[in-house]
Amino acid sequence: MSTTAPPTGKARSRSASGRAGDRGMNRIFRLVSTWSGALILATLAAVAIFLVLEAWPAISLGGEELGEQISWFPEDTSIITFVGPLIFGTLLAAFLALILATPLAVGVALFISHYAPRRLAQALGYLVDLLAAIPSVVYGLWGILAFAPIVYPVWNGIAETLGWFPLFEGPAADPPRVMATVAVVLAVMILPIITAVCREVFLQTPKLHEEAALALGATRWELVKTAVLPFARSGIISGAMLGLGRALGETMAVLMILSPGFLYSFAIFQAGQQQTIAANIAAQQPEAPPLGVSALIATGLALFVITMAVNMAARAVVARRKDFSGAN
Amino acid sequence: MTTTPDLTAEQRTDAVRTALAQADPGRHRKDRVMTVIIYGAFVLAMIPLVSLIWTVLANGLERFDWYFLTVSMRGVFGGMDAGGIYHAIIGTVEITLGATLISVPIGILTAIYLVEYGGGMLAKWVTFFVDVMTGIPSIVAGLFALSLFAFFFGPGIRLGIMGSVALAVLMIPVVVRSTEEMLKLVPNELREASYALGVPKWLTIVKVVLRTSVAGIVTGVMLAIARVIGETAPLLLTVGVIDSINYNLFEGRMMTLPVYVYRQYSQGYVPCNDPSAVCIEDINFQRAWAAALALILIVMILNLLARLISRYFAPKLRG
Amino acid sequence: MAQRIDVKDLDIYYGDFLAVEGVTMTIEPRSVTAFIGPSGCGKSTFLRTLNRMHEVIPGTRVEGSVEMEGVDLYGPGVDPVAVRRQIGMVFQRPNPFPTMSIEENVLAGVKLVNKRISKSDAADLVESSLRGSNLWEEVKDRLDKPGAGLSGGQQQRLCIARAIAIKPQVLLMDEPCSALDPISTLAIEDLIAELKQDYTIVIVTHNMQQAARVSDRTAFFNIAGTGKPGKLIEMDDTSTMFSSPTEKATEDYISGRFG
Amino acid sequence: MAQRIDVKDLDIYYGDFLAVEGVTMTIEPRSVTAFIGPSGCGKSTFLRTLNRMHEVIPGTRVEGSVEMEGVDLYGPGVDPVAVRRQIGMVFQRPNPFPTMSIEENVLAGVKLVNKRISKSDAADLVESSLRGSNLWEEVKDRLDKPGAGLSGGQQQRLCIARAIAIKPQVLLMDEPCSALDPISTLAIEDLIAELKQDYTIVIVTHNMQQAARVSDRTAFFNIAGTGKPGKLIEMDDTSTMFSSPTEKATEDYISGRFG
Amino acid sequence: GSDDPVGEAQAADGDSATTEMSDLSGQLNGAGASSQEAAMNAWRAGFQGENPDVTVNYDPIGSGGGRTNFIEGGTAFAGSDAALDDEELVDAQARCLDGEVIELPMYISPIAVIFNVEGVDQLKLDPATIAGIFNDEITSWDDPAIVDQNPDVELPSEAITPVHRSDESGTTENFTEYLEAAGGDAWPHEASGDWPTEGGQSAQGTSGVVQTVQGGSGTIGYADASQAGSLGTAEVKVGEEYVPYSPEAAAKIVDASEQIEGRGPYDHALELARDTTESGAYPIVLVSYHLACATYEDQETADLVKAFLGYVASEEGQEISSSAAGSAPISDSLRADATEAIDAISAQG
Ligand SMILES: Nc1ncnc2c1ncn2[C@@H]1O[C@H](COP(=O)(O)OP(=O)(O)OP(=O)(O)O)[C@@H](O)[C@H]1O
Ligand SMILES: Nc1ncnc2c1ncn2[C@@H]1O[C@H](COP(=O)(O)OP(=O)(O)OP(=O)(O)O)[C@@H](O)[C@H]1O
Ligand SMILES: [Mg+2]
Ligand SMILES: [Mg+2]
Repeated sequence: MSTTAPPTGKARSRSASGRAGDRGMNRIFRLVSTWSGALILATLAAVAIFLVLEAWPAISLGGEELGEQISWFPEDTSIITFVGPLIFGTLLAAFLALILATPLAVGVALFISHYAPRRLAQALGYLVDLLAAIPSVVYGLWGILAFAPIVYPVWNGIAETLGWFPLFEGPAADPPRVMATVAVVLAVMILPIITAVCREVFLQTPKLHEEAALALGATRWELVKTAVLPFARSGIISGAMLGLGRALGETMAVLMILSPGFLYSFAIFQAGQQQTIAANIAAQQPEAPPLGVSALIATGLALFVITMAVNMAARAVVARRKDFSGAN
Repeated sequence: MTTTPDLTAEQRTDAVRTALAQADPGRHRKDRVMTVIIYGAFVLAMIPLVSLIWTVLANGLERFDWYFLTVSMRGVFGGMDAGGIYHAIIGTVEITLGATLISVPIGILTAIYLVEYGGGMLAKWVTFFVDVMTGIPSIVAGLFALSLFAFFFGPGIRLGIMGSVALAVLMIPVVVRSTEEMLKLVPNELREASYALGVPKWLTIVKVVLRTSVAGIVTGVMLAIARVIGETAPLLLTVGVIDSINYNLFEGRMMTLPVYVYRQYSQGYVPCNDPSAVCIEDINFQRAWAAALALILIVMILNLLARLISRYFAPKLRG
Repeated sequence: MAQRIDVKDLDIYYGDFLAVEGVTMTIEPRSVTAFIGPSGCGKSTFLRTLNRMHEVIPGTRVEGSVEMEGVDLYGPGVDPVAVRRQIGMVFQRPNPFPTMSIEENVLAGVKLVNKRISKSDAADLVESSLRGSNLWEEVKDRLDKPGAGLSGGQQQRLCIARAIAIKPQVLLMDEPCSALDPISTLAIEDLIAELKQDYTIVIVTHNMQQAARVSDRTAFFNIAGTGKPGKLIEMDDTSTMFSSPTEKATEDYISGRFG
Repeated sequence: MAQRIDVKDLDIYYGDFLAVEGVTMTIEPRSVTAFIGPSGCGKSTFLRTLNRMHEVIPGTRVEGSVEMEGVDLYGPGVDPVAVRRQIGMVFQRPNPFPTMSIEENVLAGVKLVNKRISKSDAADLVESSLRGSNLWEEVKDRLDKPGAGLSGGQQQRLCIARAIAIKPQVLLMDEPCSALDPISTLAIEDLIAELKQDYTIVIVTHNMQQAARVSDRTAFFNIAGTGKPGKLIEMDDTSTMFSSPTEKATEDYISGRFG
Repeated sequence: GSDDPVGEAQAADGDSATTEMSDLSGQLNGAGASSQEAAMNAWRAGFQGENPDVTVNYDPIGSGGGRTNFIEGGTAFAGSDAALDDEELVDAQARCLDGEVIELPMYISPIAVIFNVEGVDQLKLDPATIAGIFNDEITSWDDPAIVDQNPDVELPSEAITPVHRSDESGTTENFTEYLEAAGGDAWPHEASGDWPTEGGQSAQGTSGVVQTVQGGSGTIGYADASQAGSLGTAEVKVGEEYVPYSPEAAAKIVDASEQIEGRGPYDHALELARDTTESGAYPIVLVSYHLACATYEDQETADLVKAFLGYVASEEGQEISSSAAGSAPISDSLRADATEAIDAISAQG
């Protein structure tokens, strides 16, 4: 190394200020990355503005006019009453999928992280990651061509025995192009996603805390209950939210499977009861007149807002017990 | 446990023995029940997933051959025993690559901003809106790209790059999120070590922070790619449909695998009225399954690639 | 409330790797036994076999016997979960459960067995355990605050309170002070001196002065080189060990002339 | 190759919180200065202001002056990056760059700032730095192996080699041995004794014996209570400090009777 | 990769003379009705076979999208299951440089009433019964209304599950137009591209409907006949007889229909005579149009559109779509009209 330090401080401090070039690069780098962040805001603003602008004609017009110009727009209603059942259907599908998938995903993730032999666990980890990346159109294809054809007897059985419960009201539709089928396919689709997140978090449980639990004489399940699950709580929630987000926005699988309807109906075994926003956009957009597209985009705006709200709610839940979180 | 000190040795031994025997059958039963439940959850979850893979394999392998991978659909119609997905593979690869080139620099730089520079109001907003952005339904992203390009280039425009833009909107938040996580995992100690060596901040970020986390970032990017490579709805809107090969992202329509799968599925059965010609009634379904298989394989290869790359770059802890 | 442990010819393996070889020793009740020795000689490994925590790591196994009052801990019919309730453990880095309050942390072990412990019993137990670990005065006003919010030394005492709340016979401590500052260390050392009235205590330490200060008996472990198994070199009363050890290696190590 | 540091009336803030108040001291070249004091009294904080590492944490600032041979390190026109090249630092936990080999780690300070260096110069620098940190013999056959694969003590010496490879004037060490076993500690202490021939060395330690062993001068910091600022209580030749300190607090702390 | 999946042999199979003659090149983009997709695939393949340097693209984005795109100038031609309405016609004329708009019913396809009832492979239905079934008035297969018409068939006492299209479509529009015209009181709804009743089974696209009918039991639906596959198809009562669907029968009703007047010389929008009683005509048909301009801005587009539509209207073109998509070839008189319109296509100035 040739740069020996100059003997006096004066000279050194001059050489120090001579490094302005580095400062320049530092500045440029900082600005570029800040701009990138700002660009994201701009993009999002653009998307939001675009959504509002395009949806505006439908939002501002009265229901009568919409009904006149759009054949599928229910008459004598406003855009709100139009989008209501769609929001209902979207939430129903997504929450059913979430309720089915989350416990299972937690179980599978626990199996991989704490129960399975290590070799097997690693292979399973790969498998789950892979499944998480399978395109939704494939899930749709599987759902309609492989799953739906065999599931009718099951739905029928449930509808006949538990039909008194609103959710399971019969008669079950045959073919079962119904919400229950959609929910299962969506659950299968988001299961690997939630599992992947949960598994990561479970694996990150500090050894320290696991050993603390074991040293207190915990069985394996008690170890999971005292050390792993509390630590992973916020991780499980964000995994579930990721899954929920995908379920909310899923288009193709719903489009291919569901017999849509526009009712506030809990009957998940009956056809023609509910529809989701995303699938409805995909279904109606091709034939829609300009005002129809506008109405569809208004529903897209609603979906956007829902997802945002769900995200914020999840954040609030995670933040509330921050003091007790394992993240520090 | 109460043992009075003045017990004989045998009594103490017995006391210890009872204490050490399975003290609480209730807890053990619960433990076993939970074990069974967790194994059960695993098996239950694997049934549909294995069935999915099995179905795709069983239905897709029939048509999945070299010919299918290397020809387009130009001139193929009806029940002809011909046609392939080369054009769709090209489209998928190029459009996804385009999306990656757009979203990865923005995503990584934003994550750098959030982790290394952030802290102010802007950072809070960016974090929040990146979350919001994860919630953009894919079809809305498609509509957005469509009207963006229509605004500049007139209506009816269909370009591969439009699909890239739509996918990039979906990809950016995923990239930001995963990169952010990875950057946060880099211990502060390494940054301090670098600063203490008189390395300026930007070089510390580039050569220490990014270098240390590159494995995780690559994995995150690959997973983001895998996430969007299967998008159908936005591409249907923006890229159009074509059955010839088009290598140019900036001119003309392109085909992509998910759209191909969906279109083939939509065309359904073929009428085979002419007994003299070769006509396969369910050719469209066969092609759909085979293309789905190809799509899964591409995703799988990407996954494996991500693992290899991340293993190659991963911090090495053993000599 | 304190029991004797006899170890005979214990070999400890990680997979195929023999980490500790042929340890025979007796740990007296109501006394403090210190393990000293260079890094990697197997002190922690050996300590963890005393309450079968060792088994938590996959692929490990032991040969030989560890008997508590004549009952082999590795014998048939012995439940490792029960063993760990009899023989508590405190770790190098304080590890209170981050999701629990101070009170919940103390009760964590008790709640596993006795879910329906009455409010007043619980409160009594919390108080007695925290008093036992000399922490009561410092935290009695904030029992519902997260345990992770305490200082390092307080956290470590909380972990000790948690360990003694399940009323074990024996308390194992693996370098309980090495992450703490001198003042906290002093507090823990005082605590150990008190605890030995009721418990059999085994402590691993790197700090010779600490071993000299707190322990009644000292065991010196050594290792011939990497890849070789660790061995028990010598065990004796602490005063004897530090004044006139039998083995040359012990003397070298204690006087800092090691290696 | 070694410079004197004069600190005058230094106040150090984390945001609004005054962490260290009114420190005035002189650090002599070619000597070892030890900082001792209870946890939280601001030893690390003060140490980090000596090479402006303090500034890395957002919201921090200092008042007063830190002069190296008469030049205020916080004066206008002084680039913190350049300061850190003159005043190196070694941390509590060894932190070699995990993506780099041993050799690359040593050269990190040179290579990371985009300096080009010829192969043979690099090899010479690696050897001299590793020799300087007493690590050469142990690693010369595996320079291309990952640095993180070394033992803790070796890693710490690697970090020292890395710090001295950029030929700083001063070397700051924040509890360099607290994560190490006694043998590695001994090796580092020996190394410090050698390094002081060429460098001004400042070391923070919790271990009084260590301070007594390695340092020429000792500074004792104390803190009146949580939320209060840390202060320099007393600074003197190490032998004086340990035999007859002026302040009562110093004596209490050193004799372990603190608190 | 290869853009010639069919291989040389297939190209040589065609008329080698035209292959040599062709000097057309370029790209032609169209979009619109997905009902035409199969036929369009065949036309494009055939046309590209004769003109190897030409690429014709067709986005099956739906009729509405096709019309919108065409009007906005995004595509050179469009496929649409419905003729332009008056408002659109004005816009389209503007898009055609204030020239004439060409609308040609090039794709005529019967809509089959498909059913899947175990043990039943023949079914005769009159319009009122069809309307009753699809309006959920007739709910069981052994309803007297059905049994009376099918004395030879053993009908189970199974519930009827009618299946309709869930998306707005030309198929639905044509089907409901038929029900409105022929169903009488049994069909109280207006004709519309969107299914008028709530609930019930429905599916996206023709293939979705076919699959739904196939996947259930006791199901009945309507779909482009070409995709009916192995499903049973009902014979529909016209006048006094029951007519099974066939391309020829479908073509008959088109010939029996009148063109809408006053829409320009090249505009062959039809008013279909759904309630025809003409013998042998199959009344439930889908007529899908090709929309183009008589005047284009540039020569290349004009040439390509002209050549392509010429091919579609040609006997060869109609034959190939008939075999690939099961459509009815257009009649010679319609072809004469079409040729006149196509010949008028030219570039501006
Ligand atoms: N999980 C493990 N798998 C394999 N080998 C291990 C494992 N843990 C420790 N070892 C090996 O066992 C030997 C003894 O390690 P142990 O941690 O018991 O030493 P120690 O005396 O506690 O050291 P220290 O003073 O550093 O804590 C070492 O060679 C170590 O490498
Ligand atoms: N990043 C920070 N932000 C705010 N306050 C801090 C920060 N780091 C340290 N402090 C506070 O500054 C004071 C001095 O801390 P410092 O780490 O310098 O003490 P120390 O003497 O090095 O202690 P130890 O011996 O535990 O290392 C403490 O009150 C501490 O809480
Ligand atoms: Mg240890
Ligand atoms: Mg410190």
